[in-house]
Amino acid sequence: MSHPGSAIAGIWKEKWINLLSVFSIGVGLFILLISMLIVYNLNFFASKLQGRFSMTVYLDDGISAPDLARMQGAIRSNPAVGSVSYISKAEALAELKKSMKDSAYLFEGLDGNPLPASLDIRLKRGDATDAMVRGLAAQIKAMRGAVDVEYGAKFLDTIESVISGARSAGLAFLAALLGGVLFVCYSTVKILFYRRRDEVETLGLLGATAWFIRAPFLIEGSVLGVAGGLLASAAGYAVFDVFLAGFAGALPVFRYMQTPVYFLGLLPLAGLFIGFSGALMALGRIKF
Amino acid sequence: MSHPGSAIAGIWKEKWINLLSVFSIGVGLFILLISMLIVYNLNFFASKLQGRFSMTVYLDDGISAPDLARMQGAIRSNPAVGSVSYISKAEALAELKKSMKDSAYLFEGLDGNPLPASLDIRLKRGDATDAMVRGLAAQIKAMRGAVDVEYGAKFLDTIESVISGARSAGLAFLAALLGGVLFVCYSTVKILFYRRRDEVETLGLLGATAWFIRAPFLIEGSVLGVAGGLLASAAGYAVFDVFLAGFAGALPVFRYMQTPVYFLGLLPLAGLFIGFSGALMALGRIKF
Amino acid sequence: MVRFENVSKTYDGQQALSGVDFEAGRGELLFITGASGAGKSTLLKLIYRAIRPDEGTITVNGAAINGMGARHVPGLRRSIGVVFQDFRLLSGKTIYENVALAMRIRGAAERALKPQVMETLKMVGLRHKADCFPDTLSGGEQQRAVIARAIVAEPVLLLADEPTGNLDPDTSAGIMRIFKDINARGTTVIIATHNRDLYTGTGRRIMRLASGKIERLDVG
Amino acid sequence: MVRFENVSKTYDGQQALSGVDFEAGRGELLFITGASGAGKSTLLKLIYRAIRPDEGTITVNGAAINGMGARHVPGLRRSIGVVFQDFRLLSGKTIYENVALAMRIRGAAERALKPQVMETLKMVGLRHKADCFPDTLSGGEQQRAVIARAIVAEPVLLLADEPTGNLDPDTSAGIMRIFKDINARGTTVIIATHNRDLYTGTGRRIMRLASGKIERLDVG
Ligand SMILES: Nc1ncnc2c1ncn2[C@@H]1O[C@H](COP(=O)(O)OP(=O)(O)OP(=O)(O)O)[C@@H](O)[C@H]1O
Ligand SMILES: Nc1ncnc2c1ncn2[C@@H]1O[C@H](COP(=O)(O)OP(=O)(O)OP(=O)(O)O)[C@@H](O)[C@H]1O
Ligand SMILES: [Mg+2]
Ligand SMILES: [Mg+2]
Repeated sequence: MSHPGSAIAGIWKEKWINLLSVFSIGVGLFILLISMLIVYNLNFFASKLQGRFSMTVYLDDGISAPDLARMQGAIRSNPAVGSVSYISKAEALAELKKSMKDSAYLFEGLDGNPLPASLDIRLKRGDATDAMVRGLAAQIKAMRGAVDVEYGAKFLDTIESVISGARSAGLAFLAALLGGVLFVCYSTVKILFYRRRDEVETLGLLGATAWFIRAPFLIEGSVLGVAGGLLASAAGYAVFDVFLAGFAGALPVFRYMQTPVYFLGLLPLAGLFIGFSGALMALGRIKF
Repeated sequence: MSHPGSAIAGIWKEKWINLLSVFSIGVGLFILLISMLIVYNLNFFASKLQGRFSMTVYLDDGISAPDLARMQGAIRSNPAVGSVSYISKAEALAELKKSMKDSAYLFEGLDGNPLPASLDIRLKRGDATDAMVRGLAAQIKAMRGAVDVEYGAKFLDTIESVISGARSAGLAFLAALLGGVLFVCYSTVKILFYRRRDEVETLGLLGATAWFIRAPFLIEGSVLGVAGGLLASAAGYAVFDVFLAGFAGALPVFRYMQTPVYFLGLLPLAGLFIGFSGALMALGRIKF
Repeated sequence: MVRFENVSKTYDGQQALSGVDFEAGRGELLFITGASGAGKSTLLKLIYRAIRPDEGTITVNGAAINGMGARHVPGLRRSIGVVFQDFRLLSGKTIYENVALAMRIRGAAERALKPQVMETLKMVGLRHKADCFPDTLSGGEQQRAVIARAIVAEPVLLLADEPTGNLDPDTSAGIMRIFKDINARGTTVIIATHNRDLYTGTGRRIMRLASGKIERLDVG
Repeated sequence: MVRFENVSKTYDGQQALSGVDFEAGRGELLFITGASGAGKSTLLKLIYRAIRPDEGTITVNGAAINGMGARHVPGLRRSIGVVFQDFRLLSGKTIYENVALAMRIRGAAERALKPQVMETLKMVGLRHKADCFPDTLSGGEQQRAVIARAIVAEPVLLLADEPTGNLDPDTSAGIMRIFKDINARGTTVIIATHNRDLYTGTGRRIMRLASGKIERLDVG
């Protein structure tokens, strides 16, 4: 085995070009980190919004207890439904008065309670498709005792669908980005080693075995990859710690931002993987 | 000037490694394209939401016409306000009945109109900060004839702030990504040309001037860059045309997706810029 | 040690060797000469299997190397020391490291290696250049470094391709003395050269190539 | 044509030339010889300003090149043809392109260039290798390609560093004849070599270097 010191010496002899590839790998991994952070947070927000979207069934004043129970059972058994709660006429009026706050006195002249009782249905955000919601609404409307079914304002639907779409798009983008960054890193190592194919050939002519030839390149690739990963980690730490902490007050969204620090620990590992396997692939099969 | 044919011949002689750098540049530009697309759409959605957020001022039944005019004037002059419209008591009741749709008959027994008249204020989404909105509310509340001021539900505020934050973060990310991709492309060209510094030195020793030496490298860099740009365009076209068209039905968000095709035309230009200036920087100052 | 039977080699369209038959016995010191482009380097490259013949059989140290599997090629090459015409020094390593490499490849222990490397560098007059990189050496110094790398591990077969092309007559004579010493200790030596001073008066066989064929066998 | 006054050159710690004084007149054919590492290549490199002296003055074609601005260096080099000891052929270009390059650099028109390049390749016996890449040529063929590149543009000064190190005696003699022809047509020629055959019996001056100093001036 060629001694590892010579791999380090080789790196040092060509330090500028090696530094450049370290930076290149570092930038790739940093972009990946930031993208992961964005997608992670998108998922986090999306899960926070879970169950926020509701459907309301207005009930006939004269609905019978069995009809009500049957209706509640039918709704609960629907897979798109998260929870169902009963709002009485009195509760509805109290709610309306509360929502009008100081203007509640306006209702004082009111003769009786004109508001209907209702069932408040929380939908499972992820699972409830448009078609399912419409189907459920039609099903309930056909039941005895239901006066009207009202569901999600168009606007909320849009926001919800945008966020859910952005989440899928984000994941797809992340997958593509991962592939892209891996490719670019591989290609950096490949181009870096390409000019040393003479060295590979010479080592072969001197009688070195394939693994003897590969060893210093694998060490070099690994060192470059880990260095790139550490660079990305350092940049990531700076963003997490300095930037996010400093700017959290200025931009409201950063207050809600989740920063999983273990991502940082993964980067040097990813760098090692990229550097090692990149070097292995860059060398390819060694011909004799 | 060295003849351009020799630059092409040089590219061909080392076609595999050159192809790799073309792919590398192409992948970088493609990532940039997709990111631009995402941020562009984020902006598009954000602008669609513009003016969606409102503030309602409930008015005293006995408000005088001058008081009302003064109040409207004060509101209009606030920079956070987009538009103001007056909703009379009758309109408010009609609105309430309409929102209850089939249940409107419930209001038939109603004696008189308990609802107040109001001013409906649309806020400028981008410009209205939390503090400004609170300040405006306090200011209006202090005026004669205002009974109550109600503004944006906390939930909507959160969504809005998330989207607006995501938009700024997206732009920041795009700027960082642009820098990163430019760096990685430059570094690819630099590493690619590094192994040819012997050639640069030899040309210098043969008496070539700096620009004579640079010319073939600049041509080569430009060809590689444009090829990378075209590759990214082709991939982008495939995504726009095939992927988005095919999947638009499956994922609701894609129905709203904007696909500005002129982005595609910009990529080869960006590639040209990257290749040319990357080559120029990669060569650096030529010493004699 | 080395036997060629009807060996031919064509590089896409360019005939470099045709129907070459010869044998270099164990312990022999053989010279190959001939005009520029006659096929001397091609013949040597065939022996260490840098290239393969189109036709014919090549036997090295008792083994037919035509059909030799890739697995056995490193072993073959480790039994041979080569002075390449184009040097092939590794530019990223010092002269010491370049020479030591030949021993590391042969599995020499780090401790055993240093005295032997320094001794060999002294023999070729490069002890003071041990820590220099190849691109800071003169042409003749580089050539001597290549010679040191070829002989340091005491191969059973030494192939030297134009080993004195960049050396002055005195230094050339010194190198030739080294080759003779090595040969005297049992190593088979084949030297491709155009330098008449190397072989005149040695009493050794000289194989003269012309356009890829053996034109003549002389004795120097 | 070339004048050195008290020129010294040290490569970080390694003295390569010290206090060298000499003059090569216009139209002269001068040989430089000396042991490996004596400083021959260093001396030639100083003339085409690949390196700069630590001390002393160098005058080439009437111009002091010590303080010469970078702007003027390409012009100086275009007036000189160099046979580099380490060849420096561009591996990505064919032999034809490598030789043509020397004329393109000098601004020759594409049409005027082809006959002259082919004529020069013929002179060095490489016409049939015009479309080959350098790495498919034998050592001597590569060396002749470098010679062709150095002489094709008819420089006023020709510097040849070990131009026959890879050539057989007959081919060497042919190359030497070419150099003499060029010299006869007015070009100053300086040849660094260890090949006694080149200068013995020429009646030209031979400058012998030893450890960076001029040891002796002989006549061949
Ligand atoms: N890789 C190659 N591809 C094509 N032709 C080649 C290749 N290598 C050598 N040749 C040709 O084969 C012939 C013999 O080459 P070789 O290198 O064996 O000559 P040589 O006797 O060593 O010459 P020299 O003394 O100049 O080194 C030459 O004409 C050369 O151009
Ligand atoms: N770039 C350099 N850095 C350090 N030392 C150098 C460098 N170039 C040459 N030298 C040293 O300077 C001395 C003279 O070198 P030079 O190349 O001039 O010798 P030379 O006479 O051409 O020898 P040869 O006949 O072997 O080519 C040598 O000892 C060499 O090691
Ligand atoms: Mg040869
Ligand atoms: Mg020299």
